[in-house]
Amino acid sequence: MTEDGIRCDGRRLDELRNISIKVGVLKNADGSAYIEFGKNKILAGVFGPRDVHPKHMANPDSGILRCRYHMSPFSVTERKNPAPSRREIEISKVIKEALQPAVILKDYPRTVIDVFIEVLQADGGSRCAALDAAAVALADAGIPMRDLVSACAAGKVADRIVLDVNNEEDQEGQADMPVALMPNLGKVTLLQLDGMLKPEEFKTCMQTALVGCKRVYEVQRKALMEKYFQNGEQ
Amino acid sequence: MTEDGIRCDGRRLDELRNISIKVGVLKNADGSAYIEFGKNKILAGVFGPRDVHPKHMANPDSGILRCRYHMSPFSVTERKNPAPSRREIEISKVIKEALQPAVILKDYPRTVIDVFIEVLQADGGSRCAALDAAAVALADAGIPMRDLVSACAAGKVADRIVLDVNNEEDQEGQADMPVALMPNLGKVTLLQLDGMLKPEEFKTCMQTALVGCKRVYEVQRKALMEKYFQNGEQ
Amino acid sequence: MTEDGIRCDGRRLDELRNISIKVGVLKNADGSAYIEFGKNKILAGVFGPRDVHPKHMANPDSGILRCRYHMSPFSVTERKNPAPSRREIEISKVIKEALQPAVILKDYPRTVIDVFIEVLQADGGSRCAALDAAAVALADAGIPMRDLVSACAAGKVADRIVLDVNNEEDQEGQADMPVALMPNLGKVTLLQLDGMLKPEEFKTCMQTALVGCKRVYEVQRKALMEKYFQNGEQ
Amino acid sequence: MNSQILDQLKREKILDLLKTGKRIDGRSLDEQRPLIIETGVIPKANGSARVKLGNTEIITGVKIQPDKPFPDLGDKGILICTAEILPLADPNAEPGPPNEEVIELARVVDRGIRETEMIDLHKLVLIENKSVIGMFIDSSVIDSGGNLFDACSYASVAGILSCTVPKWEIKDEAPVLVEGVTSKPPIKTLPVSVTMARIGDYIIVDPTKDEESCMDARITITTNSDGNICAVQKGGSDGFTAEQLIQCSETALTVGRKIRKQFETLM
Amino acid sequence: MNSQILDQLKREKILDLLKTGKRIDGRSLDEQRPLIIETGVIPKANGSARVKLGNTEIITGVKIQPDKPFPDLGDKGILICTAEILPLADPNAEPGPPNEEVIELARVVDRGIRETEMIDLHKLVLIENKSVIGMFIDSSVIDSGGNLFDACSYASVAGILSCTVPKWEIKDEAPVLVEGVTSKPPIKTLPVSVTMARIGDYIIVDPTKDEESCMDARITITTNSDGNICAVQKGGSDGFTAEQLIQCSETALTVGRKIRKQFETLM
Amino acid sequence: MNSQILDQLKREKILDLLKTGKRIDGRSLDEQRPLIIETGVIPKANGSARVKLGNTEIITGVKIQPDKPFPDLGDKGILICTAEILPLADPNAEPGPPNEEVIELARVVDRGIRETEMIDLHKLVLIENKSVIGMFIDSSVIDSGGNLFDACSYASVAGILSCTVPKWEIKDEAPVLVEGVTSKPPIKTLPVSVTMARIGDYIIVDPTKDEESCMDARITITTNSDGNICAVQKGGSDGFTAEQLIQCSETALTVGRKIRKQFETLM
Repeated sequence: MTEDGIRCDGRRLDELRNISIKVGVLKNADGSAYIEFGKNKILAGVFGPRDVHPKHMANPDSGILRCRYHMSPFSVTERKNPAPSRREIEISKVIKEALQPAVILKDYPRTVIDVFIEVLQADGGSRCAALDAAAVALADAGIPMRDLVSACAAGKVADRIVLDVNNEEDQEGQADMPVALMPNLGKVTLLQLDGMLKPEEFKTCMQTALVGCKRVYEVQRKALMEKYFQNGEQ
Repeated sequence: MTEDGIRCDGRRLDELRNISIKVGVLKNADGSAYIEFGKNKILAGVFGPRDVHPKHMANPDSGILRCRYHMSPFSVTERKNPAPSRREIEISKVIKEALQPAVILKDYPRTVIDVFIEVLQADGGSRCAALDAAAVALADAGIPMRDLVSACAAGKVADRIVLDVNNEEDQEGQADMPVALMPNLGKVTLLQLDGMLKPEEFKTCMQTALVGCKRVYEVQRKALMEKYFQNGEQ
Repeated sequence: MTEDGIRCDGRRLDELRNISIKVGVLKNADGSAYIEFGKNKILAGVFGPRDVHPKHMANPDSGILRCRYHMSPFSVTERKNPAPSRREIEISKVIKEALQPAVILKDYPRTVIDVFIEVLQADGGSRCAALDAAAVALADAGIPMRDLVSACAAGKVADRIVLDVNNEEDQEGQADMPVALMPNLGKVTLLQLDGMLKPEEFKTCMQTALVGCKRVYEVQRKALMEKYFQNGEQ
Repeated sequence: MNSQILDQLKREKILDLLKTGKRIDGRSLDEQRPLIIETGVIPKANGSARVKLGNTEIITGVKIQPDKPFPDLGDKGILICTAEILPLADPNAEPGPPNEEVIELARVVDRGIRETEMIDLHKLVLIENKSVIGMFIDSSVIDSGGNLFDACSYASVAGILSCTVPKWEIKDEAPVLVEGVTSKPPIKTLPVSVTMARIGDYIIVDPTKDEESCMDARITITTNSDGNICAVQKGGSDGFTAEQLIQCSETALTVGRKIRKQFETLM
Repeated sequence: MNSQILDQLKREKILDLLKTGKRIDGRSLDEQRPLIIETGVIPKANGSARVKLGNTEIITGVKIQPDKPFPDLGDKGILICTAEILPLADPNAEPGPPNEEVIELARVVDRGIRETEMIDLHKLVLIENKSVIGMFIDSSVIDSGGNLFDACSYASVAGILSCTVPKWEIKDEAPVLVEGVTSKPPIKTLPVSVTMARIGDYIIVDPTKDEESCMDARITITTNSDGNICAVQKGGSDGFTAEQLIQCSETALTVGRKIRKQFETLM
Repeated sequence: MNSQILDQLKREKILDLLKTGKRIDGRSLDEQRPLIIETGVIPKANGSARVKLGNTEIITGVKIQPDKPFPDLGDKGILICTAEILPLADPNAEPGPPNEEVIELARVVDRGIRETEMIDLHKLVLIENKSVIGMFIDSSVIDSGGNLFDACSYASVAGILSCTVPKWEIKDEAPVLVEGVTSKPPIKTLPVSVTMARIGDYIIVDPTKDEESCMDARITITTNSDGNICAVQKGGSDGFTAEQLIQCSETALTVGRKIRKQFETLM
């Protein structure tokens, strides 16, 4: 990083990588989205509400949400074994719990909404990008939602708090903090941290991430509008 | 191969290896057969029609057919891991689909017919030999059938089309084509090819294999007659 | 071993290692026990009678008993993979069959009683110690029983029959014979042998083990009384 | 609605149309759906392709890395094609270990590329018997719209054609990457897989998902640039006559030539 | 018909007969079913046997190949016995990973052969701590008619006895096969497994499937040529008295001697 | 009784109490349950601890053994924390491979110890890139009474603190144990995990099982001896406001200091 805070990929400290989201990219899924977030390339597809198999997993009082975050074998530098790793299982769980507050499940007892995420190419912040695509795919599937969910990481690199850590920064960074926000309800639904932050830095880092989440929200909103409203405006 | 077409095991181009089939060799299975086809030694056992477990696999409109092709650890040169390989799973599927057209499943809704095949010693053409035994075992189990299924491979070795490729020929052969036929209905129910054939050779090879299937059919028929009609004739 | 039969840990030929049993050590389990038997440290927890999952395993005429014997990764010298080994699966089965004669299952159709055993530290004779704890845990769970089950091994070390073989003796011993007894009904419900015994030695070894079982029974009985009768006496 | 009844009605409708020489989507019987191939879609992979065949869509990535040769095959590099139906591609696909259908799909794709000898594996050897180059061609079905066999095969071939192969040198018996030097993969021929379905007495090329749901039998035939037939896989729960199969082999060659031209533009 | 009621009726009938000293198939209580042993049935294996014990039938193949020794056991070759109940052998057997019954079967067969020290494993070492000979004795139950323990054990022993052991020489620290030179395996003793069931107060040798379905408890005792008792496994959901167990050990020795004679004809 | 209705009633009761600043077990909102730590409970392990946090009880064992380093991490020893909920610990726990909850538990415990850099892994290297010391810290939940995250973390830290590390020397490139020489592990800092639950508008520290069954969301924050925040994991099916999270980070530091003092007595 340069002294005036220009990062290895040319961004300023508080600058997001390029993000583009396409809605409704899959024909079989009930809803879908494709996101490019920096070098991340991620697909999300949603099915449901539909019957639960195996049946004993169904909840008679509410729908359930399931989530699978999966990386393609070719998505990372060394070919990845296609069987889900423990890391992928954990990320699937935190993504599910980040989406769940936004999804109105009570109206669909005994059903399941399945969110399937495929990371085609991974870069830093893939779980946030995955969440962003998944939230849009849920909306595209017509699932009733209280809010969108918008996610973005912040971190500490070369002793500075930066927004949206990329892969190279993550490798030698001092902290990485993925955050997800329901932007209208103001609730943080995912928060993780790996690294080392002073209490003040913790606050700054989270605030930085939340600013990022709100910017991501605008991209998500625009993508949905582009699909659902011909001229891109309501 | 010699110039006048005598093969490494002394056979002519259009000659089958020795085949012997015994019907009803197992006491627990509803039907069974044991085949020796060259050096192949293969058992087939059939159970059913019987209840399906797990129940959700049952078809309310028809019986289903399941098939497992499995090789004993000692059946090949290097000891084989007893867990089913991807190759065994694929062969199980093509054998099932080769037998299915011959089996009248409509009369047995919600039931399953299980065909279990064990390759005790493997030689070239084990999937064909397995099919031959399985078809006889189905008949022995009293399952209503439209026809038998008779299988035999042909291939290309030293630039010539030969019937019934053995192990040594397969190793250095140019093509191997397993074929299964419903001999009375004239339908080919299995066809695979590994290798390289000119379009004309493809036709010749298939015709050669079909001739072999019809000869195998005679052996199957005789074996069933020997069991079911005392003097070997109807 | 010395010539007058003093063993590597100072015991006489017919002497048990120290045994202590605590009843009701777990809060979630319906019944539980903790045993220290020599250097063995083993927990047993019992749940049930309770509903069976998956349901098709339920027996409409009787309850069923299930048992899992499992070793912690840190319980042995080399760290053990936490997935159950074939040895653990076999021991689970023989322990289940050793407990089953003592448990009155007929009164609880369609239910299961689950016995979970965790070997925290393993020494010679861990399956016997596990059984001893499990029987006490079943009693603590209020399961109706015909009798307790008390287990102890005997073996052959340096050409002598000894009671309660420890780890070092087992390593270089000539035979190890774990035995379980229903002490009041006089039935042997577990008997295994690894080693080499003359017919006479076989008898002596079994009788020695049975004497050990009866002594173990006293320890089990005392532990249950300490929990259920304030002053340690009925 | 009972899906079996639905399939029956669909079959009647499809058969009625076939009698008039037409298909539900307006194609002729031996016509493939439009094939769109885009390469280089996964820059972090050594090669990649995104293929659309009608409503079916595949992404394939190729990873190239040094490996140990298989025993007794020490003079050949390693080539492994896999295929996976992602759960987002199909309402009936389930996450978890591959079922028999997916295993067949992967093995048929692999066989087509292997048996045509598309890649000269002898050129992927670093030290005989000790160190070779491995190519892993992983295909993910992201939208399942029928005829996954051909779509995955085309994506795999396109992915391979798009590859840049890194260079490794041997130092102290171990392969060391030479930065900045790459080459094209050693291509010998272009395999083309053509899948046909039989519905009643009609053979149709490149079946859609609807056509597959009511077909009687299926056949996949892979040919190479020299017009040889190199791999065949019959599937489905009924059979073919010998004449139909010979007809299929001819169709596979004819249709294959068109696809091969499309591949050639990628080279 | 409810199988529990059926088993109950079967038990009553069997017990009634046992009171008169008879069994359903006419045998006396301590009589085994006829044992038929055929060896060399799988020529591609290094040893093999097909064993019929009444209605139970087993095929065992032995594969012998160089291997690395287990850590801390560098002065011994490797011996592994497995057993599998093929799904064609029994209407209740299921394909898939072995359940606890099959694991017990395999481990009891293995233990009988291991604890009697049938094979001198020290003679299977090529280079101490580095390279040894491994013997894999795989038994497949092809017809399940009761007493799989003894039948698999007999088939394993017969398979071993029928072995020709290839010769390997060490070149550059690696084993190289010496063509055309073989030897017999280093046999020290002949293990004989004898399984008995208790039904009520009666102990019967070599139970059939029907007898097993209503037995109270089971015991398998393996003895060696010197008349030692080397391996025991009690099974079943009830117990034995100490007297019954001593009676069983004597029966195992007596019955074992007959079987051992049959083995000796194979040497 | 329907467990969902039960949880609803429980939640109402707990919320009513929280409005008056109290908890069901009489604790204040930021008060942990008593923590009892006993070390050396598994003498055969290199380190061990038994931890009770209220009704939750954990046993952790540490095994230390030579290992190969991870590729690209040749200058560091290996540290792996696992966690398992034993089936005897909870009526709902099932034997078998770990589910997503258990995987999260293990990974969060591991991350807390790893990211605080509790152990100086550079000091666990025997030969760079070839041979290092591996520490396996395996935690078993033996009684599940809520807040397994903190309880497993405390047991893991205590287990590590109790370790005696054997000494290995390198001979012929292989590590050889030096009998009788041990050292303490190279500890740099003391990680403390503090888990909080949100129920309605209330944040409570160290939730019990009952409190967890009706909480809205959960957060686990691990701090180190220097007062840094090193690992965070939010869980549960609802969220937090940013203010609540900052409040949580402060609570984690305050509560953490008390626990850290308890750890210091173990050193």
